[in-house]
Amino acid sequence: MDISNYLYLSAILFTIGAIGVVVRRNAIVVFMCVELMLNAANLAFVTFSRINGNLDGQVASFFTMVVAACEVVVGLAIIVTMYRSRRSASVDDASLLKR
Amino acid sequence: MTSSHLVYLIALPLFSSAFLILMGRKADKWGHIFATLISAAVFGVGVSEFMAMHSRAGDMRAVTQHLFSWISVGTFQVDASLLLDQLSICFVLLISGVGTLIHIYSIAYMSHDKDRRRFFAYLNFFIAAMLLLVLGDSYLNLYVGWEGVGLASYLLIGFWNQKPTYATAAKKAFVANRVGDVGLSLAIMIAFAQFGSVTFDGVKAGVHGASPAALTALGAMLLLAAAGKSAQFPLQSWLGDAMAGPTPVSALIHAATMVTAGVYLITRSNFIFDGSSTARLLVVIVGGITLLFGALIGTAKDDIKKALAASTMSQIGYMILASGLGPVGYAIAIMHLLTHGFFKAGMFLGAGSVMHGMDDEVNMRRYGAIGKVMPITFATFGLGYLAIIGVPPFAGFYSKDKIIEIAFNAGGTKGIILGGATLLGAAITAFYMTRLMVMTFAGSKRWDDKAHPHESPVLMWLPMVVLAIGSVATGFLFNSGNSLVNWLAPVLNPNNVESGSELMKPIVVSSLALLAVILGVALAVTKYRTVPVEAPEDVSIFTKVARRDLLQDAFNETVLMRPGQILTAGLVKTDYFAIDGLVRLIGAVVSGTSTFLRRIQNGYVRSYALIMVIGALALIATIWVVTL
Amino acid sequence: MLTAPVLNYSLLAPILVILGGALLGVLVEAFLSRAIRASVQLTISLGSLILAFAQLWRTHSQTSLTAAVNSVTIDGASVFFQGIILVLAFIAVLLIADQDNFAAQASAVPGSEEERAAIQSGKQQTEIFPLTLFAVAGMMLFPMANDLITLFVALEVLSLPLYLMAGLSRRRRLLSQEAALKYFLLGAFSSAFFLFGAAFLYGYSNSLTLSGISAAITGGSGNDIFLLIGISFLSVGLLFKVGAVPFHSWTPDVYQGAPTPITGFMAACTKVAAFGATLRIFYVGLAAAQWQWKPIITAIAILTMAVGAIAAIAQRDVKRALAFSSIAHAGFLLTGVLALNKAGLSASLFYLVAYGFTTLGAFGIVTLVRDSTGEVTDLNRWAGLGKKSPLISAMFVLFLLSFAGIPMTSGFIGKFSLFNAAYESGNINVVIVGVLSSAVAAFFYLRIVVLLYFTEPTSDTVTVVIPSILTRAAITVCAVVTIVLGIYPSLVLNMADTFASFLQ
Amino acid sequence: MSFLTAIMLIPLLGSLIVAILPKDKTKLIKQAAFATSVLVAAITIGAFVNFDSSNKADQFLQDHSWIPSIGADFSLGVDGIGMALILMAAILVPIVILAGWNESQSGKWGVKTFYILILILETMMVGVFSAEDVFLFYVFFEAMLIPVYFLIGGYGQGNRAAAAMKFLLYSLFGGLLMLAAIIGLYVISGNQTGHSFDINTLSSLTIDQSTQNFLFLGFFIAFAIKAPLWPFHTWLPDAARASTPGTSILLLGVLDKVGTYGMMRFCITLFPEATKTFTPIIIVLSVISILYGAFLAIGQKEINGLIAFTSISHFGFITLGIFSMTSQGMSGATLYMVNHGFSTAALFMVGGWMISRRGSSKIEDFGGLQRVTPIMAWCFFIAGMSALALPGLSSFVSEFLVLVGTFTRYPVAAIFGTVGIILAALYVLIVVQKSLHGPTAPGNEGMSDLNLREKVAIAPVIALLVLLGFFPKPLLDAINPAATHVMVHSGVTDPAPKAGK
Repeated sequence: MDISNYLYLSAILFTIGAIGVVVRRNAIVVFMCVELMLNAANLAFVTFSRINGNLDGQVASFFTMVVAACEVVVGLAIIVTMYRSRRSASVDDASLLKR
Repeated sequence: MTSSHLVYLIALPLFSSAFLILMGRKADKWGHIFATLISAAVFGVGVSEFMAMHSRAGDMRAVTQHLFSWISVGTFQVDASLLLDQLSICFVLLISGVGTLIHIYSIAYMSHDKDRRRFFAYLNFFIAAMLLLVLGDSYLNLYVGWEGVGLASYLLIGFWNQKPTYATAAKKAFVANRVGDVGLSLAIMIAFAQFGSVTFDGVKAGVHGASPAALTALGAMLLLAAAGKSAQFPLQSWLGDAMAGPTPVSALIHAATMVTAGVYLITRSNFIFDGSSTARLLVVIVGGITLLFGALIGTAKDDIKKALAASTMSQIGYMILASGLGPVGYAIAIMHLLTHGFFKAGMFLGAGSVMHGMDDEVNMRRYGAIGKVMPITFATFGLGYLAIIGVPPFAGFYSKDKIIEIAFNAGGTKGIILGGATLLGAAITAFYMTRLMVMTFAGSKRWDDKAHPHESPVLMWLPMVVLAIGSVATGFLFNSGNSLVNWLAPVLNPNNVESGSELMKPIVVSSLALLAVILGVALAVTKYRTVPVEAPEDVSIFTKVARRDLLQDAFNETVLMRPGQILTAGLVKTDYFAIDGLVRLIGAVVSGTSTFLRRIQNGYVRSYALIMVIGALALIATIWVVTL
Repeated sequence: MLTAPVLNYSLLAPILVILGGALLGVLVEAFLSRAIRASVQLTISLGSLILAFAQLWRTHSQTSLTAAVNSVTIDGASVFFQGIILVLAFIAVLLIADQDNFAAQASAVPGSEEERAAIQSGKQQTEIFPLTLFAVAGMMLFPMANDLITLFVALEVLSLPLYLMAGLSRRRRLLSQEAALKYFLLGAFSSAFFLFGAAFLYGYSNSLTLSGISAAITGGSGNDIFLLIGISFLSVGLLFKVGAVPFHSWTPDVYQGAPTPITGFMAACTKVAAFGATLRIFYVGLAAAQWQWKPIITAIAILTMAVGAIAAIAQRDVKRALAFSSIAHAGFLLTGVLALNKAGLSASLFYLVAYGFTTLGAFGIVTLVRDSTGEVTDLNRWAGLGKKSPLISAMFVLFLLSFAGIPMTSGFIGKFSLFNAAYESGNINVVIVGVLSSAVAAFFYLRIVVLLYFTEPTSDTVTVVIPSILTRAAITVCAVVTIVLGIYPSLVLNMADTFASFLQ
Repeated sequence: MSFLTAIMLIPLLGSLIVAILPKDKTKLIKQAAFATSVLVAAITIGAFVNFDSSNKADQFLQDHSWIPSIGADFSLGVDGIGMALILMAAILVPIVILAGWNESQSGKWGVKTFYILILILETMMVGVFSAEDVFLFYVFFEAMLIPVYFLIGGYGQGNRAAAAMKFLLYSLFGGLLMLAAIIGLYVISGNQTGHSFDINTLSSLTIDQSTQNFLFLGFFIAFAIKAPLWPFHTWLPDAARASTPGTSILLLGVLDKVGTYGMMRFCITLFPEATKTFTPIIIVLSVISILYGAFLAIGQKEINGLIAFTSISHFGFITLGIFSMTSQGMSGATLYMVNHGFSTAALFMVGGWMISRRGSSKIEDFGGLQRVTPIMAWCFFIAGMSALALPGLSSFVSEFLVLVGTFTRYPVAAIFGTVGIILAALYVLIVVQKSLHGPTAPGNEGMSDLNLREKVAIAPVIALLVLLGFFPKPLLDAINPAATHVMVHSGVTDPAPKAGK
């Protein structure tokens, strides 16, 4: 099977993620979509690593996972405080800052 | 030849006027005396210079005095230096002489005015400026005096400017003169562009190399200047209103001296006009038109001063016409200028004296039979009258006859037309002057009993007497042995051009002229045997028009004033709505965009994300386009 | 058989010191008693900043590609960037030290019993200090990172603390938290772009290092589609951080919501770090492909200058307005990126210094303008402040004039050298737009001046609190620097010239 | 210490002294400021006496390295033009202070700030006219806007904030265009002679036509806004209406001259080719300014606005003279700058006194002042006469030089310009008649005439108006070489007389 399909897949995943960020309201879901995009990038890294035949890409993907984990920590912290103070996780409710 | 005294002619009156103004009320007591003495002193200097000049040979007579370098930029070199030659000495004597007489007259005439000191300061300032005008050795120096006398005339016409109409008259005079000044400025510019010099000598030296077109342009501009200053057609309209000034002013400035500056300018620039027949033609046309124009107005005026003003206008028309006739004419023009200076000044003073007696009544219809109560005024005025209408052997006869004569001798149809015009003018002059005499001094008294006409004090009638003598004698004096013409010849007619053709013998001309005068007088006497106190309304359309100065003001208003006002108002709007409006529009657009940008910042994180996505896509798209 | 990587600790010392300080701060937060915590934290932060700066000074003349196995580059530029970040961070910490700005207990629900208790008992959590240090560490790493992984890590290390710090305001906590959320979501979103771009650059060049990428581009063997996706998405990440249009939308909201000292910190230091990285990436990594990206970056620069300047005019909130002005300045700085020459680099360096100080000063003053309920950022209520407290207003005007680039302030020299670089590199159109938008921006700054001085105070005008000694020091330093760099800029200009070099 | 340093430093020191004086000692503050300015004026006159007219090179040169890394130097020096303008500025400042002794009290921030601003402004005025370094020039050019901005906004009347803003934005806009041009010039110099801002180095560059045109426009628009030339003028009337007389005098009398000065010193010197290209347009704009300004002056209902528009007309004459590219035109224009400074000063001073006494600036509210306040009336009248360039007063010499110089190259323009003198007579005499003549208008009866301070303030101005009218030689001698130098540099010579002698 042609390896470039993995790239298409990652592209598709990335797009799905991006669309998700734009269309979904729930902060958690939005955040998950971001994670999806990160993983799309990971997939790309690994694929390229495979194509180019060196390990840098795979190393990169490990770093990404770690960083993503940290992001989850910070992100959830923020979202949870949001939720506690507003009793809602909808990003559209968080629109006091405007104009 | 140089002389070191010329500067006093200007400095003395200039500083005395400044002094009198700066002193303020402190000088009220003696200011008028001081000013008069200064003027007399100037006359003294003038006479001594004349004596000195007279004692020198013909070609040695001109003297100069270099004061300091005024403007020097590149080749544009103008020195403040003075030139006194046979031409200017005539003016110096006229100005300072008549000027002094009028100073004396004014002491009494203005005695009741609390601003008398200021009046005399102005008078001295005028003397200074007028002398600078005739003494400057370059057109630019002349220009300074030219505007100076304009200013003096403005100040003096508006001397009683608390009366709005008087203030307006003053402004009108200044503006009309400015129009003339445009001519003078442009003339100077042309002179510099053509000859690289603006001194009389420099221009004279260059004339031969210049193109006729240039000389014509130069002449035309000078004529425009002259028309402005000397109230010639089409810039004549201010002179009538200028009578708002105190009568001595009318006598000095608006009869004897300033208004004749135009004639001086043209005769002084003889070398230019000699070079361009077209320019000369323009001059005679203007002169001819004006002399009839003024005369016609004169026939309809009931205001004694305005009637005299109209006559001044017409008489200067004569001079201009004469000076337009080339070398033979210049001297004659000057002669008429001098004689006119005497008799017209005398008559204005007479008019002033009458007004003085009639507590400032100017309407001749309210005069009548004044001759009995004011014998001296009547006598002096009468002599002036005889002079102006040209009865031999009075002054006007010599000068005016000469003009008519050379006008006929101009040759061809031109000669016929000009001669006819001058002749007709003479007739009309006789008519309106007689009308004036009759309405004022003869007939039955028409003034109401409140007025107590009385002879004026000696300080007033003395100058009148002197001037009367002048208007009797000068003509004969100047004419005997062509003394004046020969005196002026080195300046005005260096290569002794003789009158070309001779259409008629002088004696014929004289008799024709006399005939015209007699006709005029007779007509007037019959017509004005009885004068209604109220000006009759059922008069010919011609009289109506003449009363309104032949519609000259109406013309100016409709053609110049109204459009000007409309233009101004329009431009003010343009400035606000168009030019500034454009700037405001830009501002509005920017702030509008700004508000829009604020709106799209709607606070929804998802739409921000959307904007980012779109941005990213745009990024890819463009790079793609560039890459492929 | 793997050999342990060799690290040149002496060259990495500055950043290590900061990280150490940060960890120490965490421990202090955990174990020290509340009473002395704040002061200890402050001491640690300032101390580690100073120490780090000393370390930097020690090694400022050295350069190395292999300080940490090719992953970071120590060269003139990186040293300078770290220097600026440290100094600005120092001043920012002085502002942050005014604890009154921060939530006593971020975890507590706004308006809850718990919170009130925390405030009354004066229990002030001070996690802000270690967070700041972590952010600083990330910022220092960002401009020196030489490979894509390090770039990404650094990006996250500087971002994550900022996300939290944005949410720590004591007053208007809802807004503050919202700012945090927006910043976080969009930030994560953009770093996803960044990472995806990184992946494709790797795929294109078979290398993670900038030099490798540059080599691949010159070699031209790779698949152009990969390169193009790589460049675009990487740029998205970077442009987001520098706040360039159309990736700027977060800026006004976050700047407004975050606690003002943090806003200042973000506006100044993040810009420096982000531009440091951007400049390095574009100068070192992507210069060879400039004919591909230059057009769009030019367009973005123009757009950014224009939108920033114009949008600022209609703002009613001081912090939002300053946010837009910072966007405009990002646009100006992008012209430095476009220049792609030494002049451009040194100009950017100088500009960042000038801009950083001015920005911190401006936000520092914003922290002082308050009423009973805390900071007042509504512009209309600033009316007539010039009467109340002339000195503060005068300083604010000074900063505004510097923003507007009026001569005799640092902003003018910065603008001049940037435009000069852009002109030299032939981007004249950018220069033209630059001057025009400066004119527009000037209008906005003047509007504030009018408000301060020529508008009569309204009834509910605000008061200016007496600044704490630290805040006063911070603002004064900024003002002095702004003037000195305006009148005698050589001090920094020469330095910028000497340091303006990237090691390939 | 060279003259220029002294002239620049003393006002600065003066402002410091004023700054440390106690706030409430207003009298002392005023005296200190006045003393400083008088001292400066004295030194400047000394400098003018020591100025060597025979030498066309710039003088009192001094050069200190300032920003070596970009090659900007703090280098000063003046040619005759700069010297004349500095002289005017230095003489005007003390007069302004004396004339507007109480202006500062009306202001928002009290007396102190006012005089600090004025003195700082004086320093910058000297700097802008003596900068030998384009960068330095630009710095002064822009920086001097700030004090003026606060002088208008802080001490003016009416909607001063808006007027100040308008003034500043216009100038900034122009300035920024100029900045772009300066950068362009700087880059070019970098390619040719090595980076430099030195005016002499820059004027020796060879720049291709199209670039020249752009750079020229960059400079020219900035200067045309400052000057102000039609259609960039609309900021001026607003500013003049809103600011105090003193500020107006400094603004119209001195600051705006930076525009015309810059046209000579920078536009023409740096871009001779482009100058040739644009001259026709500029000539037309100048003529429009002359007539347009005059007409709008006639249409004004309010004294300050009237003076502002007369100035626009006069600036038209100045630019006309400059771009006539004849020695008469250029020297005349420079002399015009000086004379206009004084005559506008006279107008604004007296106008200001009239307005403050009457409490209204509407012309229709005045009348018959000649009898109520004769001295003030005289001063106003003389100022008006110099505004219409009456021969014997200084402005005549300059105006006529401009016209005669223009005529030798552009007769038509000169003719239109000459028509302007009729309009000048109108706009002056109309206001003179309305305010000084006629019956005393209601509200004018009790007006007090000039007091001693005011007399002392106006006397030197009027004296200068008359003196320079009859004896402009010293100034002209200083100016001529510089003007000729400009022409020689851009390779033009006066047209020769058409008819040889």
